Amino acid sequence: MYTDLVMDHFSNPRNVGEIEDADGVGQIGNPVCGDVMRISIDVEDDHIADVKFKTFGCGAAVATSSMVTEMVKGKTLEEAADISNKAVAEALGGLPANKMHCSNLAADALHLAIQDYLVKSGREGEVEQILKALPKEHEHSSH
Amino acid sequence: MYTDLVMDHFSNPRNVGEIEDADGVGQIGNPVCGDVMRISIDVEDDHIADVKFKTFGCGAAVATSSMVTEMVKGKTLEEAADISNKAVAEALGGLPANKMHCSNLAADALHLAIQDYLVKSGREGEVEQILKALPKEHEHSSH
Amino acid sequence: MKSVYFDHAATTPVDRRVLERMLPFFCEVYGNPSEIHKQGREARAAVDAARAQVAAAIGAGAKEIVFTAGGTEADNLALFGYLQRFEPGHFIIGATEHPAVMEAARALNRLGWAVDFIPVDEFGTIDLDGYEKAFRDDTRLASVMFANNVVGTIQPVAELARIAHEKGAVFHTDAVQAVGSVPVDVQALGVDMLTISGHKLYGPKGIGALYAKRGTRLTPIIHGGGHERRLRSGTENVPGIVGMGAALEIAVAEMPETKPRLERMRDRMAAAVLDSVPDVKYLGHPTERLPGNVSFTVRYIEGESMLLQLDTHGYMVSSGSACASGSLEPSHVILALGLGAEEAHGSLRVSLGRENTDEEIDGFVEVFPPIVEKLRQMSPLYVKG
Amino acid sequence: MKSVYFDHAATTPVDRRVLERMLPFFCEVYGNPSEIHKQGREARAAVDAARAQVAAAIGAGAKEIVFTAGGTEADNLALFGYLQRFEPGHFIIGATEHPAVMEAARALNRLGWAVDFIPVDEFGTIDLDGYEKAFRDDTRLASVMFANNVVGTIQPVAELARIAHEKGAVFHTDAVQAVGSVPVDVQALGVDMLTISGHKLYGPKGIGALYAKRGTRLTPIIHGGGHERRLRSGTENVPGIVGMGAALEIAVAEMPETKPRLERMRDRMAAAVLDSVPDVKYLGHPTERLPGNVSFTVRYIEGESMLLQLDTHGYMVSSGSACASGSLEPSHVILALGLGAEEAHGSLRVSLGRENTDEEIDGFVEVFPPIVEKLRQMSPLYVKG
Ligand SMILES: Cc1ncc(COP(=O)(O)O)c(C=O)c1O
Ligand SMILES: Cc1ncc(COP(=O)(O)O)c(C=O)c1O
Repeated sequence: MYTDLVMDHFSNPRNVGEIEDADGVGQIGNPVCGDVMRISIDVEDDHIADVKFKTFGCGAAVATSSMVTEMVKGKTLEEAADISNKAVAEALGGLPANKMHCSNLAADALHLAIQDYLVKSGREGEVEQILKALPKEHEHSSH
Repeated sequence: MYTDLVMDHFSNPRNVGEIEDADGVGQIGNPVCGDVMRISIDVEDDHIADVKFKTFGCGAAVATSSMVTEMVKGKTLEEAADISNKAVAEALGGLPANKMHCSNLAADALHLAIQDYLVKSGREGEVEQILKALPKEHEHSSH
Repeated sequence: MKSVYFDHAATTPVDRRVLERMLPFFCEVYGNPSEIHKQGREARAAVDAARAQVAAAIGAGAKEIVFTAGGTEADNLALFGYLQRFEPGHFIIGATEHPAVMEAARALNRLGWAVDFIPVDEFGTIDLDGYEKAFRDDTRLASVMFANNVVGTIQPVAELARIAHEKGAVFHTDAVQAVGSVPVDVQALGVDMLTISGHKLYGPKGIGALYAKRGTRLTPIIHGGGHERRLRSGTENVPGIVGMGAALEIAVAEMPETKPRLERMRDRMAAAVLDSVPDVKYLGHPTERLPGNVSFTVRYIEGESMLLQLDTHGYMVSSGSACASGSLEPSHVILALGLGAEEAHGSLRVSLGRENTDEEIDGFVEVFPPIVEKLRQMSPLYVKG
Repeated sequence: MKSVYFDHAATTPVDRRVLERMLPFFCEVYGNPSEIHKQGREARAAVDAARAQVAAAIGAGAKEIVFTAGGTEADNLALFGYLQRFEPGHFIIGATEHPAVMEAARALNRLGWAVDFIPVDEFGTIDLDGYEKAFRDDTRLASVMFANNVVGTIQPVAELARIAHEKGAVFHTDAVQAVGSVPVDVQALGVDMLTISGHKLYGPKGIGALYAKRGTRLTPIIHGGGHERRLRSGTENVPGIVGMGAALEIAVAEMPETKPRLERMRDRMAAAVLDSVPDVKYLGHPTERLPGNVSFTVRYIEGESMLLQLDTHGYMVSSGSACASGSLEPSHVILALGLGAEEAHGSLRVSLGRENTDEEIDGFVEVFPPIVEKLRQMSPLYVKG
């Protein structure tokens, strides 16, 4: 059901952990739904200098989290903001249909982390411009 | 589904044929039902001196016809009249349940032959006494 | 004694190549396809592959195949599954349908559905005119079998489907006897649903499939874990599914060789029987019939007794006789052709399969006439002409 | 890498002895049991013999066994087949029933039947008081599973059947997980109907049976040729039936050895897991449980990810987690025990089978704690205490 790449990211997840005193932290999901993802970032010169994740969830949740951290490292905030959940799934070679909704939210967590950074660093005004499609909190809990 | 004895009587039926100028002839069933049995008898000294059958029907119909001719040869009319369809089936080691009704009428045909003999030989008055349970014609067509 | 199996319309042996492909799925790859561990994933992959094989064999998409436990269940799923989504209205079936469709129709009738049974002509071909006229405003579905199991007649399925669609109904065909024997392409036929059974095409018993065209909405008749895209719950019969996929693949691949050979043998046998036994009537359509079906009725004698005599000589055939079928009614199929009950009782079906040989046919043609003669001598209905 | 199958509650490998007994019925004795020629009679004899084996294994009469395509179909036949003879009224099922009963119940509910779901206590045992009180004047049937497939809890079936009868209802039990693992005697239990599935007891997939006590009147859910005493039409799955008979015979014969051994292994494994991993809760009843079921929930981490990690180490288990089941809801069984959704997501089911060894348990107990630790390190919910 999972591609080899998904299983690789699941078995050897990249960038696990939490950045202490991170510049931005985003969390999405809740334990009732079975998926919680937390992504923390450090930002330097509008680039993602470091990124780490912690995830409670199934194989897809872990793999998408790991993948998004790989995809985003070194990117500008704008580039990072353009990465969609769909793009993460595609980078993993696809996900089973039933995992596309609830377990594929890592990009959303990232976007929330970017938002958190912008707010914390007094750039609240730029949120809408950089993050075109900000996830609604718990948007997946309705599934 | 059939016992070996049924198959033996079916494959090597005893007393097949028609007695010319028989003393009595009995026929039961009709082609629509799928079973027709005709039994002809010669009677000497109130004993069945000869008996033959012709049957259109399934394996059970043929075997019961053959068996009843064997059972009845040399018997007195009263003894012959006492042979029931059930007794014929038992003598064959049993019949499949779905063959008990329509295909197990050879004794009835025999009884009709005895009745025919009694009527033809002017002993109509004895019919009820000798043949306690005379079959109704086509009694099985209601099945 | 030699043993000649001439009853392929009842069921076929499993092809040894099919069994070989099934074998790993009993004791080695035995996982439940719903599980996500290695065993489960391997079982799922096998089911997916077989689904693709079945789909390819009839020109369908893999998502249009629902595996069931056999042809009967697939027929029931088609009729109940489609109709039960509506308030009771009207539907149409052929007069010579298999009991799987016939009895499902009767059960729906008891639930308030009106049903018309469309008559057939003397060859078993559906009365197209009567069919077209039977449609009503509330006709939801028409179901007419592809090929008859008793007399082998093949129906003009594409035409029947076209008419049903014109009338706003969906069209189902029970193709249990056809798939694997004659070309079946759901696209070309334009049918909405089509029934297949594994054990009629050298696959295993206990497995079948319903093709349901994309967009054909069905409700399940068996509820549970939501297998088969929620249409048929129950742990997948993995070896059965694998076997059915393999069997269909082989049947379709070999059809260019098998079909003409069986047709030739069929016609030769029919001619020989009609030639050597008087008072025999060939049943079904002279040309539009299944490649292996030789069906006829023998006057003055009864089917089961012929069948048993043939069996003692090593030839295994079937009969539409009431006795042989275990019911007390003669075959509704043969009566539908316009034959009388007595004639129906004398029917015999020889159904050839791909392992049969010309020698076996010669053997049959040799033993059959004396059997008929012996039984006729025993019959009170027979008066030698 | 070694490969250890610990998912016997999902399905079992076919026992090689069972496969041996099935093999002749694919390519050699392949007849349709409805036919009266030699092939047909031999197939019929095999079906009869298997029916007697199944009946004997549960203390039933051969005529009380209806073969189906599996446990799901048998459950559906019990509920629909019994209830649909009546005008819609009321029936009762347990809160932790398998989807086969649960979804059949929901479908009946949509047809107008009222249904009560009886809660269970923290161990999964049905609330006897609530059960008894749920009966109404128009309660026709109660269905409570013999043993739960997720947490293994065994219900007081005889008591439940007695109460149902007292209340004038019939009693069905889904014994899919029980038959072959623990003694099941329909006489002693006093049940009216009981469901069995072949692939849970080292028999093949795609075969099951419903025990229906003499006199229990049912209507079919699959209509057709009238097989199985008119209760379940469709050509009999002869190899499947033979396999199920053989498998049950073996399972019952070996139970005196298998059951205590599995119970010992189960308890040892449960103790070891609880001992070596903090924040783990054992699920199900401490003693009244299936011999091979070790079920627990691990806090802070999710079931599928444990399952996949175990799989990469060669251990195949199952999970009641929403992710693993392909649905988005956590297992209704675990929620019914009173656990929260988060805990339900972290559930794991190890189900031991007769080929498992003590070494395999040792291996599991060794690899499991570091897997939990690794996943917890990755979990945002976990704060090391
Ligand atoms: C035309 C037709 N439909 C349906 C069936 C039923 O299929 P199955 O035996 O797989 O249930 C059969 C054969 O029995 C058949 O010949
Ligand atoms: C308790 C229970 N009932 C019913 C079933 C369904 O049986 P089957 O898979 O044979 O349809 C299962 C297993 O899937 C089960 O564990």
